[in-house]
Amino acid sequence: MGRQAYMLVIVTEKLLLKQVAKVIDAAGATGYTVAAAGGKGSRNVRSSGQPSVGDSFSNIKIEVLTPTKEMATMIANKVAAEFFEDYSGIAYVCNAEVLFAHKF
Amino acid sequence: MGRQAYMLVIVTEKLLLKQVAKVIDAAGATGYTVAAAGGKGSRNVRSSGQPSVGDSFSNIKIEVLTPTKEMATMIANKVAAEFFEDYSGIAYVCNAEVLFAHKF
Amino acid sequence: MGRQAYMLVIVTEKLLLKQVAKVIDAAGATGYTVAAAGGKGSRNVRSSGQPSVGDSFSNIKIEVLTPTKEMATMIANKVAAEFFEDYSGIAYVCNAEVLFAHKF
Amino acid sequence: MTFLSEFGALFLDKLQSPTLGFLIGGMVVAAVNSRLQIPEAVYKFIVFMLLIKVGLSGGIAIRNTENLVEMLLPALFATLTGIAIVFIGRYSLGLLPKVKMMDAIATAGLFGAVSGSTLAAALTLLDSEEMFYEPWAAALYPFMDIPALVTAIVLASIYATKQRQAAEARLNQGEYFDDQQPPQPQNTRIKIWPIIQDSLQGSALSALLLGLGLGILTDPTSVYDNFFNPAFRGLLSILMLVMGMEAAARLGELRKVGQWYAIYAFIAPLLHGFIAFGFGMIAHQITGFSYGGVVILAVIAASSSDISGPPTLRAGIPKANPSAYIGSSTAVGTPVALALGIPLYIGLAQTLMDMAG
Amino acid sequence: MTFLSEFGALFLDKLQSPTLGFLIGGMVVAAVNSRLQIPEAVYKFIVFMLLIKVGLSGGIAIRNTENLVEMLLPALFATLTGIAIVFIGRYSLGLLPKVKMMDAIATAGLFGAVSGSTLAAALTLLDSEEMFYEPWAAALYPFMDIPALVTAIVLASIYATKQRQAAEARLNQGEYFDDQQPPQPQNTRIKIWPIIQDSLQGSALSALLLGLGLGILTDPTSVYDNFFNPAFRGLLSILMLVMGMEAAARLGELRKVGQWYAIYAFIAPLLHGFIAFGFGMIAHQITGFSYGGVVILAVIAASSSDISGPPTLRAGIPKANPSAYIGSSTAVGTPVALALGIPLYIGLAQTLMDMAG
Amino acid sequence: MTFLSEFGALFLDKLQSPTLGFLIGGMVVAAVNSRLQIPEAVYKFIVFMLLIKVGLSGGIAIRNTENLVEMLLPALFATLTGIAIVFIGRYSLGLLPKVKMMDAIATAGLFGAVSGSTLAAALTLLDSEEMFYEPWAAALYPFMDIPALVTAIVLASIYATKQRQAAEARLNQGEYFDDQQPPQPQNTRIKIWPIIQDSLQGSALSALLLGLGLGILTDPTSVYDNFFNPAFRGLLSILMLVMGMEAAARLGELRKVGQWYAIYAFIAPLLHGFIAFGFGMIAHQITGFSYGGVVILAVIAASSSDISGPPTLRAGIPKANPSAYIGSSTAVGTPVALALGIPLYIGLAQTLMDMAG
Ligand SMILES: Nc1ncnc2c1ncn2[C@@H]1O[C@H](COP(=O)(O)O)[C@@H](O)[C@H]1O
Ligand SMILES: Nc1ncnc2c1ncn2[C@@H]1O[C@H](COP(=O)(O)O)[C@@H](O)[C@H]1O
Ligand SMILES: Nc1ncnc2c1ncn2[C@@H]1O[C@H](COP(=O)(O)O)[C@@H](O)[C@H]1O
Ligand code: NA
Ligand code: NA
Ligand code: NA
Repeated sequence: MGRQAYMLVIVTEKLLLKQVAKVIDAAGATGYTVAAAGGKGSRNVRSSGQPSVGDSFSNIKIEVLTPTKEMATMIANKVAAEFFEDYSGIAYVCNAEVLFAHKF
Repeated sequence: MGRQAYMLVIVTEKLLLKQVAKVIDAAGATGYTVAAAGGKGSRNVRSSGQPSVGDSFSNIKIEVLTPTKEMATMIANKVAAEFFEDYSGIAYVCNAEVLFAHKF
Repeated sequence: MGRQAYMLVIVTEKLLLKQVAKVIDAAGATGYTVAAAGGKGSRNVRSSGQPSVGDSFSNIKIEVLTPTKEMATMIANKVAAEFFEDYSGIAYVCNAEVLFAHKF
Repeated sequence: MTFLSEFGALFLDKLQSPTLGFLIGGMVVAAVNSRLQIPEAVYKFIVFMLLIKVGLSGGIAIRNTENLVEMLLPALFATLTGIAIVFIGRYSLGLLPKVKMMDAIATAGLFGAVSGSTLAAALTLLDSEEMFYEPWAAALYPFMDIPALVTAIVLASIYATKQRQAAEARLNQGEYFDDQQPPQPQNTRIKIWPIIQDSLQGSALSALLLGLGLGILTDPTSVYDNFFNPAFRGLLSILMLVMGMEAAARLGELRKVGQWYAIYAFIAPLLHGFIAFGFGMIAHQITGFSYGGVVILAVIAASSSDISGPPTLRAGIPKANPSAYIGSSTAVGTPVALALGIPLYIGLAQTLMDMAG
Repeated sequence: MTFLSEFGALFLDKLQSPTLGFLIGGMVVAAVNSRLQIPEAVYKFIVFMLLIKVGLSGGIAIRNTENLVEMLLPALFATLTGIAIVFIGRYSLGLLPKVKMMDAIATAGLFGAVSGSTLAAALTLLDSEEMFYEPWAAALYPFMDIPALVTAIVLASIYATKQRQAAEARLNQGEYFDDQQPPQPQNTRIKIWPIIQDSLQGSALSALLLGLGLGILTDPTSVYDNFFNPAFRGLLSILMLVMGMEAAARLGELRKVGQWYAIYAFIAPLLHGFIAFGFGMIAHQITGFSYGGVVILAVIAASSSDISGPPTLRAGIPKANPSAYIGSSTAVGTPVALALGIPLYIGLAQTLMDMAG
Repeated sequence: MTFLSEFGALFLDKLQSPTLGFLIGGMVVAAVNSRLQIPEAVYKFIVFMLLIKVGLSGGIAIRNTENLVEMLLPALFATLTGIAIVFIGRYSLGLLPKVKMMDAIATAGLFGAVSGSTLAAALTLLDSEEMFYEPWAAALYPFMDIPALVTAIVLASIYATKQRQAAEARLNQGEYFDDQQPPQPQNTRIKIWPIIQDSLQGSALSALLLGLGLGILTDPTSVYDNFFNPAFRGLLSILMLVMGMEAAARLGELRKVGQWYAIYAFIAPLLHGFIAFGFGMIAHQITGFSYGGVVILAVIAASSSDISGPPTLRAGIPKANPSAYIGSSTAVGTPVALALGIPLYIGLAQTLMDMAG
């Protein structure tokens, strides 16, 4: 009933939020959702620079619903090329069906 | 091995948490999970009314696992009809397989 | 284009983070992502012991991308067996496609 | 014209208070895109501390001496002012071109409601000017805040109903589209008590009333003198910083909703303050309401709600665009009330006092 | 009966402290569903400030004069009380109908453990009553807290093992179901040191011990006098507000787990306090332990842990329902200890002092 | 050798300050795996409070008397020191085996940049020693901080370009792989203004400059005296606690990146402080820069940035491993600057003062 879509998920360092958002906007996505996240990955030997004694997460998780898989992979490609050499991060995509959106 | 299920995701304004939760309960879902989220969408010209200088997110992301797609779409329909004309929000659904739950 | 993967999601009590992380590491997963979450489930009659007047969530949501479904179910099995009798929690799995990861 | 010259001097003098310095400092900080942040937990706690202190000091004073009957007339005037502000907004801002009625009503509601921080800033200045005011004067807050919010929500609901009826009338003359149900006649009698309750449950009013209750019923003088009172000015200065940062951050939003809002937001606080000042002077003549009390009445009229008002309106007038009312209030209305309103009314009151003898 | 009448007067007098006002104010705020919140970050920080202050003041005093040998007997009594409380709970609450043994043991453990906030409230009242107490008296905290938690976890483990063995015995007499493995005999010797370690690592005890250490080893008098001490009462009043809010919010949970918990939670704090008061008076006779010290011993017995206890028990007795023990302690036990216990023991001690001369 | 013996006595005396006690207390707390936490919101607010206070006190003093021309020479020396520190690091640490040049440059940048908390600790000690310093001395902060960060980012960029060119040269001699494009000659002229802007927008520097501006332009004396100043020492002690906890928590990270970083992090702060001390003494001879000012210059050189520096470097030198520079600075560099550096430079200055008569 809804519209077939792809949910691209990018987990990366907090610092990159604004720059990743720019890539997403440029790709023509209608929006994105961000949440604070922590995590462990291969780069975890690297410090995030956040105070470790504090109680906050140092990653962000960005979710973008895209109408085509091409748009999702394009965003992921650009983000990976620009940032993932130097910063920690992961990108994956799931199938989804958008039931309601103000614009999609 | 697990049980086929549908994961309905609703991202909307914080203010609506209680009311959306009521819709979910009324639909007979066994539970839901909530997280703080930020985001950008078509309505973003609208302020959420949260202090923007603060460091907090003004959206919530609600996830509901439902046994049937009908239940998921019913919840989404009700929430969209009641709130999405006046409040920002998006609803989508993914396939999932519940491996363990105290009640599902 | 990416690599087929499974996203295992575990929502459970904050208290268990370290122990669940150990199970995940032991299973050979390359990493995991954690976020604060609230929620309602069948066990909700049980208090989480967090101050309820505060504004924080008392659950955590852990996401693990695994290359095989076996690994996902194995982690879920272990976590459920060790903890879900006494603590509240749910585990489900979705299909995903990993587009970029430093190690997967 | 000694009146004007004396008033001018007093007004300029008030403009140099450090409180204003922090407000403007906050604007500058946000304008240069600094990453300086006051964490939300700290901000919320500071608001709590200020409002419970205002409540406590009122409560302690009431407990000790007061004849609360004196409060009746000013409270009545506060209520009238709160209601009047909303009607004024609805029939001025609301009728302007490109302004949606719903947005106008919500904006007027927010300007009718009261800001605890602006009230706190006024009390600080009154104290340092050593102007007397009735200790219960701060308790006028809810008497203006709640009627304004209720009036706005009721007016919006009436307007929505009329719109719907007009639409129905039009539809009934035409035909229905295939897949469209005829609109159900909705019998939405608006309930007023839940709106009042929601206002009272808001964090700002709760803190104020809690302090008032504790001040009247227990004897918190020692903890007040050693903790709540000494921290007051310092915390207020930090809150002013936050409000300055907010104001600058919201300017963009205000720009999007159009210039009429900016004009309204500049004029309305001063006008509302003068209306209340007038009412206050009537009470002064009749019951001897103090000049300081008159200033407080004027300031709560000039202020617009920053904490409890927005969510109440978001829920109560869901069709109104929050960018319109929050932008107007935060980016222009509050700075005007703080920077111009407070010095204005104090200067005016002092001039009148001097002339009166 | 001059004893009773004098005690009655003193008790009533203590009931009017502003600390209690904030506690009850918090209950009212939560009961009327106010959205007032003290942010969690602020709450955690206040707890830290109170406990490090208690530690510092003890440490500074110890550094200056104390003969710590005096502490041995009260510390022993604290330990005995902590252990006794758990056994009392296991053999009273635990045997009641509809009460699960695991829940009862965990509840008794929490009531045996100590609340830093209740201790802080008692110290404030002792100070304003100008009752002398040994500066190391607050350091009795861990001597009761840790043994109570350890005892509860050990008792729970023993009970679980017995249950398992009984089940096995029953099974061995019958036959196995097809798909069911015979239960493995689990050799779970419970380790005590990790429980002690976990308690010491808790945020409340860490802050107290940190303050104690800093007070003994460095000379923080100036920062203590200018910062930690002056803020104490004010921060405590805010903490009391939070505890009142918590109590009202948890009432529903308590209701769900049944009335026996409510009855236990009302009686137990007072009973535990009297037991410790008795032990304290013995120490008073033998080593001259002060009346103020006796009150402190009674209060830490009456109090139940609010910060470190719950997570320790959640991990240590996973089968116990946290709603049972947290509901009992927060909704009833802590308000009773604060509102009745503290005035009771101080009044009693003052009466005894007066009679003694 | 009266110089050495006098200096030794003064140095030992400074080592016993309570500030250090809290630093070491924090290390112990983290080392024993305590769950004690200072919430991040509180930590951020404390940093804000300390830096705005440092700014305000400087601003107020400048407003009242100062001849800012005196500041020119020390400001120049601060800038020179900041730049020199980065070059020293690049040509010492950077050339050591197993140390990556990028990591070394970033580490040197962080050690060249300034820590507001270390500065605040030094000011406290100077005040309690009643050593005079120019009120604008704290304003030397950005004159060292920004040049150090800019130099580090520029050096890193130059190094990266050279590396790329070398790689290209090698490639041009050989052949291309099939699927590999010849690398595009990148014309990346590094822009300096955005780095400066980014530094100024950081929360630490913003707070300092905001305080300075408010102090110079408005008259915040009353709020300074009643709020910002009295809280200073207490808040500083809590910040020291956090820094101690951080240091212990980062030790593991430092261990992973190798021992050279530990050695650099131990020696560099003291060395940098001596270099700046020398420059300061030159200014003392030429323009009469005070001994207290010399100490401040030395301390900001010895300190390494803990708040604004790391994110600036993470963005500016993305190829550098943050564990290397943050580990070095937080786990060793900052404790050394606080515990050894400050007492050292104050002791030295006092000895020189005594000898000078
Ligand atoms: N297998 C995985 N499953 C889920 N999240 C992961 C996984 N691997 C990495 N991540 C997330 O991606 C972030 C960056 O990973 P990395 O770049 O490998 O350090 C980690 O901090 C995790 O939050
Ligand atoms: N394409 C999208 N992908 C992910 N999240 C979205 C998308 N569009 C909107 N959202 C989320 O839904 C919220 C409301 O969207 P809207 O109603 O369009 O303003 C936004 O704040 C985002 O968090
Ligand atoms: N149907 C559901 N959909 C989404 N999340 C759920 C659902 N049921 C339970 N949960 C989550 O799992 C947690 C534990 O569930 P339970 O063990 O049933 O109390 C809850 O607090 C929710 O966050
Ligand atoms: Na108003
Ligand atoms: Na106890
Ligand atoms: Na430096």
